[in-house]
Amino acid sequence: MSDLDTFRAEVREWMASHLTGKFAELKFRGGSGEGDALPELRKEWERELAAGRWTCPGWPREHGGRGLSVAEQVAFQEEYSRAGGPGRMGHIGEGLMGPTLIAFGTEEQKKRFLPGILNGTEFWCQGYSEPSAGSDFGNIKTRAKLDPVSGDWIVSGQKVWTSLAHLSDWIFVVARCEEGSVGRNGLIFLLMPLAQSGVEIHPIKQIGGGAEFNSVFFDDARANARDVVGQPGDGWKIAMALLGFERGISTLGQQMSFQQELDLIVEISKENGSDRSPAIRQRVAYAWTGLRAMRYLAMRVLSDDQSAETRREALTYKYQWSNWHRDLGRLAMDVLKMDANVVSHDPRRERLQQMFLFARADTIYGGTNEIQLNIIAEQGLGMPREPRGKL
Amino acid sequence: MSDLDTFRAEVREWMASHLTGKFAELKFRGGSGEGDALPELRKEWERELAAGRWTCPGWPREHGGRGLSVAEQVAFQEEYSRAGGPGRMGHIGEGLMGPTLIAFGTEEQKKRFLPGILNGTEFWCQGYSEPSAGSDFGNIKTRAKLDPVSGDWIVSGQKVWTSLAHLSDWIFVVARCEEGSVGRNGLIFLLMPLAQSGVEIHPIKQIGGGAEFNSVFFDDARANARDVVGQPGDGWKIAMALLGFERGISTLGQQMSFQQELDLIVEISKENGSDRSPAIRQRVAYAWTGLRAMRYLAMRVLSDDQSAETRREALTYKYQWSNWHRDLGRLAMDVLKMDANVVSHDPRRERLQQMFLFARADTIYGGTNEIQLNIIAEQGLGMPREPRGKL
Amino acid sequence: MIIEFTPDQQMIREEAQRFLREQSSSEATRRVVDAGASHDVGLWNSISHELGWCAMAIPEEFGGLGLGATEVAMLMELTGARLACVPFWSTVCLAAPLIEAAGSEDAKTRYLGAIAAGEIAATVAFGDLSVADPLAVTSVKAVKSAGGYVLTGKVAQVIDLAVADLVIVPAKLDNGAIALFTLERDAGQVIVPLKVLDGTRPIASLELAGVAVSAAQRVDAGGLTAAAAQSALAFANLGLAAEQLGAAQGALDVTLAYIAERVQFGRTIASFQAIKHRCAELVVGIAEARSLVFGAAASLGEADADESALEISGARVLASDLQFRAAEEAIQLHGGVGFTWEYDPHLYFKRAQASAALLGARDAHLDSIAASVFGDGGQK
Amino acid sequence: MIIEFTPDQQMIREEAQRFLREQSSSEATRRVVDAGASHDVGLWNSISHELGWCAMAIPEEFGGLGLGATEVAMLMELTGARLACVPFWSTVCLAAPLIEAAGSEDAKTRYLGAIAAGEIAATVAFGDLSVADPLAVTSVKAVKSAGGYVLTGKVAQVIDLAVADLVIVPAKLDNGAIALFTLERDAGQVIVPLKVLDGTRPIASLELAGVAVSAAQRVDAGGLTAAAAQSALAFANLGLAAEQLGAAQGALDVTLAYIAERVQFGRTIASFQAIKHRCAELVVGIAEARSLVFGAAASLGEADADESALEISGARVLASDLQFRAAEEAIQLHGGVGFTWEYDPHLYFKRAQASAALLGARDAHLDSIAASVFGDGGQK
Repeated sequence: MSDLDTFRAEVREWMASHLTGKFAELKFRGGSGEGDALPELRKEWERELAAGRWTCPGWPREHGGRGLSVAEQVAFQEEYSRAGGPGRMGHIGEGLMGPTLIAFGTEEQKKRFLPGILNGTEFWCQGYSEPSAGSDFGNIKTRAKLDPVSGDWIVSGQKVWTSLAHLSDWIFVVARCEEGSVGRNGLIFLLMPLAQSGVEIHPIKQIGGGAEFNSVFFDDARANARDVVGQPGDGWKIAMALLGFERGISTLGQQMSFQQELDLIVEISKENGSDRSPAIRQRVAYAWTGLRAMRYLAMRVLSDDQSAETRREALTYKYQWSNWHRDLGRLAMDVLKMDANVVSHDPRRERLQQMFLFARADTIYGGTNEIQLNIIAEQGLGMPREPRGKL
Repeated sequence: MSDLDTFRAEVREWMASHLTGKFAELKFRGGSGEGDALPELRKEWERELAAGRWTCPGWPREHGGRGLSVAEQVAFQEEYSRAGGPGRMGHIGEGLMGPTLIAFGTEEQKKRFLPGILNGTEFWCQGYSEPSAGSDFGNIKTRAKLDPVSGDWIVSGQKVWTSLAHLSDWIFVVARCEEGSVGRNGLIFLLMPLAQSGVEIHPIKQIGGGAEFNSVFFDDARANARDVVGQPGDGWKIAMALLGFERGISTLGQQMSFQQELDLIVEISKENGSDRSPAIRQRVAYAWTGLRAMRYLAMRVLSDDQSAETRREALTYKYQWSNWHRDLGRLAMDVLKMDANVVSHDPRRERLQQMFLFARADTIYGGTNEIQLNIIAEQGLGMPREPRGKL
Repeated sequence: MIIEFTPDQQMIREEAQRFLREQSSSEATRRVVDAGASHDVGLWNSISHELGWCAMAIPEEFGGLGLGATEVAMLMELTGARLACVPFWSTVCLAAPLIEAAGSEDAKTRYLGAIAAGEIAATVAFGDLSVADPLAVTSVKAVKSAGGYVLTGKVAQVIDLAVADLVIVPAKLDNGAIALFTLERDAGQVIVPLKVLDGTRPIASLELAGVAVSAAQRVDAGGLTAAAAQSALAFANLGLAAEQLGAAQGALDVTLAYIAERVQFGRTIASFQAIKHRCAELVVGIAEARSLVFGAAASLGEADADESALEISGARVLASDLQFRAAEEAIQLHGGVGFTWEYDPHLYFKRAQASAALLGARDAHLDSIAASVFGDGGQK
Repeated sequence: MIIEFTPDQQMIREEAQRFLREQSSSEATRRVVDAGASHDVGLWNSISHELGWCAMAIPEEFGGLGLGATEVAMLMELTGARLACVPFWSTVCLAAPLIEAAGSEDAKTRYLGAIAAGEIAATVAFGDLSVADPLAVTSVKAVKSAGGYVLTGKVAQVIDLAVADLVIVPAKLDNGAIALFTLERDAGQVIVPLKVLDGTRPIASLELAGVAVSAAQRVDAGGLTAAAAQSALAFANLGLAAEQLGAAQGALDVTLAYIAERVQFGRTIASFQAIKHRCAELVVGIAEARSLVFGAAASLGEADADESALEISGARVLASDLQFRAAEEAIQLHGGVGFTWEYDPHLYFKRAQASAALLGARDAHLDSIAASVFGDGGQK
């Protein structure tokens, strides 16, 4: 047995012995469309993971991680998903905030914030999008004014599509700190506690009835002077670096969950006779093919292959998985036929219905299909850029 | 039996008794991809039609036509196609040039040109497109200079995609007659004989091996002073009116020919077992559905229905039929399987192969798919116009 | 045949459009959806009582206006565009045509009269809503008794059941034939409203645990014939296709309005060519579907019944594809707000999925067409 | 498993790319097509003799380089991109793997050695090129005779037959088993080159009117096993998928070059967003297909053979769809010149249609995958 197989066995064993008892209820929960499900129990699960040192396993050892290799991280994600590990409440802290602080934070910031992430006791959310900006990320209107007395920053404005803000403790915010600056200039990257007057959180009810996303309103809210990451004006640089930290290792765990959804579809189709439809069979086979292709694309991207093809094709990954998932949702409903429309307590059907609905968000958040295609054409193929308008 | 049924019977009878003997060879020929097939015999067939007064049946009686109603013209087209009537060499003269002259020509022009069209003795082609203009019709570079002595116009430039120029006698040309004018202004509409020094015709070999299209080069070629339609400067207006004359009556004949192609596909699939493929069956059914929808759309457009919906949806007709036909070509090849690739003397297979290849031109000439979608979005939905560049 | 609306039809259409624009707003639909209500009571009253839409296609001898499929398709298209929460389709396109095709003279006089007068909403308890021939699939059994029959069985999903004053129940007799029975409210049936994703069209289950009905409640004229079933289903599918077409147009209209205003990168979203082309492609799909729906409506009753059934199957295929595509584009082109509860796209989207599966999904309809085009009665 | 090319593989790839860019031009392809020739003689000489590409995947014991599927897929991709007119696929992906999988030791030594040395071009006379399991379909019969066998039958289409120095003929024995026979040039077979739409890949028919062959010409080691057939077909399909992927990339490259220069409405065509998005969607398709082709290549021989066969079927589906789409977009985006003989799109387009039907069209490969995913061995 290779080292990796041993490691996999260890993860499997840990999951089998811990995702049980009161945590058994969490199996396969908290995924697409129900990121806000069972929040208290899932936070407890984060602490359970922490106790086993399974939070942040890819972080360097000196910062409290296990320093796992890429292959080990992939194996962990896969085994976690295979065992039905629930959607991770700590994902933003572990995958985005932590690595950003490790790269750009002060020693004091690391000391203050990393433990809460590692221990599963402090949860983070992301304050990037704004109502008028949409895909136009440079168009940020939230303002941060320096309080000359305290050195603190006073923040006013609105962030939107803030995932799980209502269940989080801290938010990182990109705001405009230089009066009159435009686009990518004059931005600041701030860490702010959510529990303060001046911050209001309004959940946004979404297509499937859940409310994973929020609008967050800042009205003279305060960020402590020591909670600036980098220098004022560095906001764009830090924000972009943060997005780059998610190197796609979690995508293989995501694919495992896609595989489970596809398996469910096959299972149900065999029960209700949809497997006799040649068109359904071909669509299932096509979905299988697409998933396998994504698996190998992810493996190419995770390698160190710096060929022009791999760099270009890496740009297509978001578009691929989100559209694949969207189509899978429709396939699931077509397999369910009229049952697709009826809410029942069959957890398999519920999972597929939520997936069907929420997959509609997949092709929008984190860069819409249209933005993805622009990026592929412009950065991947060097085609002319879309001109900015003057409205 | 209604009058229309009587009329249909008359056409059927005439076709059955005339598309025979030496003309039998023409059945179902001269269609997609072989507009240049058997030209001499097809010209003779035009004279045969003329002798039966079946050229230009929709023209007013005072100009030599039969003054048929729309419903009768439709019936004629359908019966003509059903009988296997060959592609019409006289189409441009009958459908475009004649009606334009009737509307805008001088009495002298009508007297000189209409008889040749009616009798099937003079054939016309269309000089609109230019190599650098493509879809950008306003960007015409062919120049017409007034010869102050004779009053004639001296024409230089190049037209391209001129269908059947090498088999025609006359060409109508849109040229720039005002030095320095741009876009739609300063154009002239000229009638020019092709048999003159100063005109060179180069056939363009196309995807299926035929050469229906030509490049026509003008090098100080001459248009007689009396052969201007409208006034110098009216070129755009006349050219657009001409395009509008093709009211779509011929589309129902075209649909009959589409139906024959679909029938052939069904016939062959039953012979070679493709009819056992569920996917092929569904594609055939889908093609049947699309054709039926086009049939009713054409009937809506041919009616006097001036509702906003019908006017908007009329804009989609070209896009619909050309893409439907393109897809039919692929279906035909998929039904033929490996035989699709091999040239044989089976006329059914040959017809489908030529159709498959030439249908690729359908979505390009007469306004590309991309131009059609722009028109639908801009004129049909009132969406913003594409900005012109400055290259 | 030239397809155009007569001046009378145009007038009906314009007035219906004006009425619905005022009375069947997005807010009205949301009130019904958010409350989990069975229908919009005020809107249904206006439609059935005041405007007399239910009388449109019912023969004059039974108190109707004696107009045809074209008028009904027009109204279905317009109610579809507004996602109007009314039992119009079930009453006018399911129940009435079934009674007209298969009912006894008594039944026609009684029920078609009541429908034409706007007095009742009605529906049909098909054995399986998801198949193309739902009248052939029934698990309800009717056993002859002294005074009539006893009905036993369960029907998983019946459209508009909770609001219907009358439900027609196809049931299997001892000899295997299908008979039609009517149940008015509280006649012993058990109705359980179901929680559905598409809240704009309510569904309930029907349970008949040995419900005794009188002989008069059997309304078919000597058993349901194949021709009668085909005729009723043609109307049901035509109405549904028209409604789906309308919902597609409605989703596109909502989207066009949004993207004409929403600015990104200093331009309206509507100014991006890729977006323009996608909207134009929806117009192409609408043109196809509308032509086939109204072409089939104009031919219905004139052309051969089998030919009409194929055209209507084709219309369902085009309309189902189109409705889903228009709804998914509505979500996508709305961007971030597209998947929120607050904006309308999700209503169109859920309706699209639910409608596509009704009375045969696209593949089933394509199979019927293929069986006819290949002349082999179905795949070998 | 991490998928990336080793430095050696990258070097092979770059050198092959450079070589083909110089030697396998559009003009070179057109010369073969316009002349109706069987192949590009000079190019094939370079590839087989000088560059030793045919030796790539042949085991070292038979004179090859002992490299694997990845190297062959790389070369297939690149020859596909240039529409190189050489019998490379037939020799390296049809004939060699079949001999390697099913041949006797003698046959391997003799024929694999000759292929590795670049001495011969070879092909296989499959009974039906359009099915997914062409080794199971054979109408050629082999009857035992005094000195060996007599072969009788007709094969409608054999790829690269006219140029091949060696053709492997699967034939049915009296007992129903399939045996493999080799025929060198002028061994009594009748070869008729066919006129094909896709002039970049020649096809001929093969007629065997009682051709006597020696026992030594039977090259299988005791009958063709299912495992051997699967192994040979996996290689054939993988190579074809790689070639199709390459042709798609080639069509896109040609198109990008054209639209970057062509001006309409005062802008390059490449500046229109709808065009950009369509090109980007081709990149998405290329990314999918390339990942699956090279992922399957990397797994081949390591993963379970059935699993590999499914991946390769999937690669054929993606590559066939992609190749057609890229070719039709090439025509469309070239506008008026797109359907002329003078520009390259039609060459890519005809190749796409011809390749899609080879060794099983998309639906057949999807059916195989479905049979496995549903675990029911095919549709009930």
